[in-house]
Amino acid sequence: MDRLLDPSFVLGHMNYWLFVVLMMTGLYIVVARGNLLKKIVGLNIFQAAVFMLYISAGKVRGGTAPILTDNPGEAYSNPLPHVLILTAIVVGIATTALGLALTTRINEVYGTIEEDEILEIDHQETEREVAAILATSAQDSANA
Amino acid sequence: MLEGIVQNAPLLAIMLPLIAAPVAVLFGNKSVAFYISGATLVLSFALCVYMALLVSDGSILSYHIGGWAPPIGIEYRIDAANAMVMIIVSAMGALVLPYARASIEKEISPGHHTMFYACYMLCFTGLMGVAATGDAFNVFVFLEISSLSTYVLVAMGARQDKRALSAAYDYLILGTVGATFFVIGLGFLYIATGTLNMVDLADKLANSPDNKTIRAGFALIVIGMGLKLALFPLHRWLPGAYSYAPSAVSAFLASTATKVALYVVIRFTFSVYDASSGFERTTLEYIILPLAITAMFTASAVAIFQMNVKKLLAYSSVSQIGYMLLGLTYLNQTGVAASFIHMFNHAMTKGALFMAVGMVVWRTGSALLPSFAGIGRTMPWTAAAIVVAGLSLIGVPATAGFVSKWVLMAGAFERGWWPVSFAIVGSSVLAVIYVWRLVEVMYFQEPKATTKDPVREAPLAMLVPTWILILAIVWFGIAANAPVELARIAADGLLAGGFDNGQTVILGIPGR
Amino acid sequence: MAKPDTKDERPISPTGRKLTVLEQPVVINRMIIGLALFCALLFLADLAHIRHGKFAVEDLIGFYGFYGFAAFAFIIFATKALRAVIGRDEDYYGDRVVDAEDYPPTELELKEFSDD
Amino acid sequence: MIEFLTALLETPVLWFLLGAIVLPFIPAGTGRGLLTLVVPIISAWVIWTAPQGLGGAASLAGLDLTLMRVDKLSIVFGLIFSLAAFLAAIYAWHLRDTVQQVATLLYAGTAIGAVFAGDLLTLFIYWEGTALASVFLIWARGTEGAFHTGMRYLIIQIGSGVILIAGVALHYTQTGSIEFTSFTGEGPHSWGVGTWLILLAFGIKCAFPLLHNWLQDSYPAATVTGTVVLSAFTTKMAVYCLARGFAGTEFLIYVGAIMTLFPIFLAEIENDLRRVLSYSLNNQLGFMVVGVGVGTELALNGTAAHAFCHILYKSLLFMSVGAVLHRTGTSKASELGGLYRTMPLTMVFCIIGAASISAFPLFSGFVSKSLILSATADNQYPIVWAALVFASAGVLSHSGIKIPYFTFFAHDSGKRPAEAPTHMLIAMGLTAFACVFIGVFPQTLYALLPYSVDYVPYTWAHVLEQMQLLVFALLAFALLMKYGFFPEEKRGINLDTDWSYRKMLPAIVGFSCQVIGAVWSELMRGSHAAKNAILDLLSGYYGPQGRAAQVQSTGLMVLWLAILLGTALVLNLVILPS
Repeated sequence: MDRLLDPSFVLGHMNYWLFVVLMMTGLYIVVARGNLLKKIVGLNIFQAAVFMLYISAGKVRGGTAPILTDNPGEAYSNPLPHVLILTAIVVGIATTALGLALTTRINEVYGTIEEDEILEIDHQETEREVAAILATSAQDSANA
Repeated sequence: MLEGIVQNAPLLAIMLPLIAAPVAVLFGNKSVAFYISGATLVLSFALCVYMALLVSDGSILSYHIGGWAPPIGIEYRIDAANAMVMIIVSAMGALVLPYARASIEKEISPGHHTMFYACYMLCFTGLMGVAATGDAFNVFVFLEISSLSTYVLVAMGARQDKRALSAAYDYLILGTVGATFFVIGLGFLYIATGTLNMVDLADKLANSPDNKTIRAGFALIVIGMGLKLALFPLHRWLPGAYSYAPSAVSAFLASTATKVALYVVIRFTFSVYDASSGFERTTLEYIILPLAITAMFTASAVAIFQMNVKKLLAYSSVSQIGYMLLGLTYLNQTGVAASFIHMFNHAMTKGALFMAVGMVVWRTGSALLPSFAGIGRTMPWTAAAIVVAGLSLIGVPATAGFVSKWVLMAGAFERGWWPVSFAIVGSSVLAVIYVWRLVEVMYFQEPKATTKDPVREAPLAMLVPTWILILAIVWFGIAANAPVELARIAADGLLAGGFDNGQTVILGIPGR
Repeated sequence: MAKPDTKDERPISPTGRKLTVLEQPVVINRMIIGLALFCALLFLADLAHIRHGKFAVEDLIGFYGFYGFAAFAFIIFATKALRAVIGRDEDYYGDRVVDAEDYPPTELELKEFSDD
Repeated sequence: MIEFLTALLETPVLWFLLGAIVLPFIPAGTGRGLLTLVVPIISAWVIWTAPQGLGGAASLAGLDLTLMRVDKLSIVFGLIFSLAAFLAAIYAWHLRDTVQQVATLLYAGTAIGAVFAGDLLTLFIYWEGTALASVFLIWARGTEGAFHTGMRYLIIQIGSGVILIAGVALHYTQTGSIEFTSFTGEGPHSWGVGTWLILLAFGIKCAFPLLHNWLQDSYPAATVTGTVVLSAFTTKMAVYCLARGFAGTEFLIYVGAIMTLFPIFLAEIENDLRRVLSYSLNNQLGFMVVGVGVGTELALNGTAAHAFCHILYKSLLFMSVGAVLHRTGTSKASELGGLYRTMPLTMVFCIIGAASISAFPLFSGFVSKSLILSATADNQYPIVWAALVFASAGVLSHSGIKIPYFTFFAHDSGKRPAEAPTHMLIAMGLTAFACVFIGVFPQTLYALLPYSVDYVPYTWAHVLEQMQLLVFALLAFALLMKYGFFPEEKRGINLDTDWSYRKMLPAIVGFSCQVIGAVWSELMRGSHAAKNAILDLLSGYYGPQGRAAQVQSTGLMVLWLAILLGTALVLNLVILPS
């Protein structure tokens, strides 16, 4: 515990604190917000946190961008996380795009993008189906 | 030519559908798209069978992408475990495709058919890639390829039922959060070891002292994947997605998607980490085991009361996933083999069931229980298929389901966990009830008189793939040796610490 | 179980002598094959006419055959498990019980077979 | 007293009583044997010539008794009981035991008396009579084990009688009548406690599930001849009473279906062949109870016909196993095998009995069981029907195959017993003939049945169905046997409900009685609503609208994800030491 009070430890792990804060922010939005669009925004923040985690882990102190220079002694950051995150960003964009498209379709069909209202509509639909089945089966047994 | 194909089998099996997908879209004709995807999927299946034969003696195929040797290059690494998963995926992919062609005629608007085939192939690529790759980050990428196309496929059910849209949206949010957890776990591993190649990871983890980064990574990976495989309290996306998706999509996803996610968990637990002791073991015994058993009962109980047959089957899937996870937690050869055999058998069983139910939907327009009334008379082959697959779901002897439950029980006894066998039997009794509900409606109720056309047997294009699966269920229920053997080899390989045992055959362009 | 003496010279009845062929493995196999053929015949006989049973399942071809086969097999497998659970030694309830004691021979006419 | 005697004069029971009184004064041997043969013949003649309607009126303490109520239902049971007594007498020709012979006559007489009883008090008297007379057939074995078994048997049988008289008394106070007619009325919800008690008493003697175990406990403990006698009367008397009193009570269908099912499994693993037959008896009773529950004319005909055939073939099976016991001293499957070498005739008769109980076409079981099965199917009880067909395959497994196979074939036990004595062979031969005769000429049996019969058992479809069921099951047997899946016969017993009062009860008597009593009264208070409440509760939680199945907001699901992850992390990082 005393380590957490040590300012050099706290500041030295700045990137991780940032990651944790961003991640929790994103996750909180996904959990707490009912608006489908806001959920997607939350998801984006959440993913951005992960990107930060990777990129910052690849940073080498005093290193430059990983581009070949004439200086053989040049220190540069680890390029692999950048590449990985490039892929992850593409995935994130695709997810966002798809999520937005789905939200649009939901808005067309349901007439709302508030989750509780959509749930209520779904719920009523199921209720209607079940009630119809129960009614016919009750009728059948009455006939028999 | 042939030499080239054989040398590049692991790559071709995955990349052919990936390349074919945009090609199909470019042609823009649904028939062309169907034939292109048919050709690629069948070829992919053939390559998988070929690779399975190669690895069935315990050896390992290692394919170096672009000739770059691992750990720097990306590697596809195939042993008995992935071969089995790839066979499941490619066989189901090839079988569902002709079924889908007939099925989507009624379920998806004609303009989207080409897109359907493209998404189907992308989903297939993703699942195959996850199974084949030996690179941890690659797993994530392929997983997202399959997931993104799955969301689209599920949403295509909106023409039938608008709830497909909200189901797809839910799946998207949850799937993304799960995958992101998984990626965070990978990040921790990368920070701790500096590598992402699974063999290299396993090596470095074995030689590094226990630390909290590695532990947290494990929890993130297992729970993140737990969502994708519908681990019990994280299963809520599954019933909606499977019941409102088009029938063909339900059949394909139910038999493959969760299995592949389960494979990833098994791979990371046994190959990358060493599950035989320590915190991995504790996580399995204190978190996964109770959840698996709860799933077996709660999900079955929910299935009993469902009015929508697709939903019933979906909840049954959740409970069956409990069985697979259960085998995993035994941490012995029989248990892990049981997981694999059940994966295999349940893929056939649930695939056949969803396909048969899809045929009823095709004829009656609804998956609700009343539309099954009397189909024992009007659709005898479909009804018989449901009965046989239902028996397999229960685990009746002479069906595939019996074999896996038998091995699962044997594993429990071997582990000394005999009370678990009561859970297996008890949950099977619940399965008897929900299957019986179907049988009762199909055979002992009179067909409902409808104003529409009289209900007839489904077209052959749907019936034949279903019955191929039914025959396979019976075949593998009687001649169970082949899958059991392969599963045992896979389990041996996994329990021996993963990737490093066995003779390695290197494929691909050598050099560099 | 007492191992039978292969050189058993004790007399047996003429009818019994004729029936000993039934113990030859070849004959047993032939009987099983014959039985299987008979099953096939019965199955095919089902195709010969269209039945209208009281339940739809009865109309499935070979339903009774498969049901009989499955029921029998199920019973055997289930009982094997059942025995493991409820099987006990003969003297489980003590040695003064019918199962553990011999039948008193006074009332019986225990007799070996003889030729005359 | 005089009134009673004159009333008895009209009944066949009189002759059994006279026979039982005279018998001890005749020297053991041919004379006695003839007496035991003649009495059932006279009885059958009395029954055959008796005028239909009520007779044998007497009164006791102001209650009017009817000792002889003759109608077609009682005639068919009276005749088969007489026939069974006759065949058992031939089988027991060698017997020199006065006690057993007297007991047999009294037992058969009281059972026949119960069948013709027109009122509940008379029924009760004969009801207890069968219990008292029959227990001597168990005690006659003369071992300590048999004595204990007999005591258990007696307690339960007498207990059934006590419950019956309590029920009769309540019934009388409620209705003012002791006439023995149908109690069914408007169904179980209209019954008083008295009616329930009467049903319970019948149920005990009919070996209802969980009340059944006295049967399997006691019958294998009786003497060689005693078991043959026991198998015929008590349970069929109870079936008759159910058919008379509770025909058309729907839940009996399910009780019967369960009765056909559970003994199959227990019979299959039982080593003592006479106990196997006792379980099989229980299973056959199930078919009859189903017939009673369906309660249509066809079903009641089926019950009567099945009781008739069943007494014959079950006697035949008990006779053949008894003959083996008589010659070898054991009836345990693990000790037997290969006896066809020296007992070929017994083997043939045993196989005829096995074929009859398995209901092969041309044997008696086929023409009687099909009445019940089609009654079930006619009234659309799919589950029950499926259970009965399943049970039919099960009958083949334990009675049709296990009995003859493990006795006369299977592994040679090395035993070379002599063929059964001549009188036993005659008894078995006559019984076997009756089984085949009824199977070939069913109309002769159908003519005796309570209602007119227009049922044709030998249709192409029906024969084919039955042959398929049986022959495929035989094939399953052959294959399982060949590949070693068949459970081997080994010495040992199996637990049944008697465990509860032979092991558990002695251990926890006393204190626990109070606990059980308290719980029971609590349960009874809410029993009407309990079933529905439980179902509602379950579907409320698991149903399509229930909490376990409801679609939830993604937020909640993500929260679950986070909770699970948190648990895993806490477990791994905090709880587990590094």
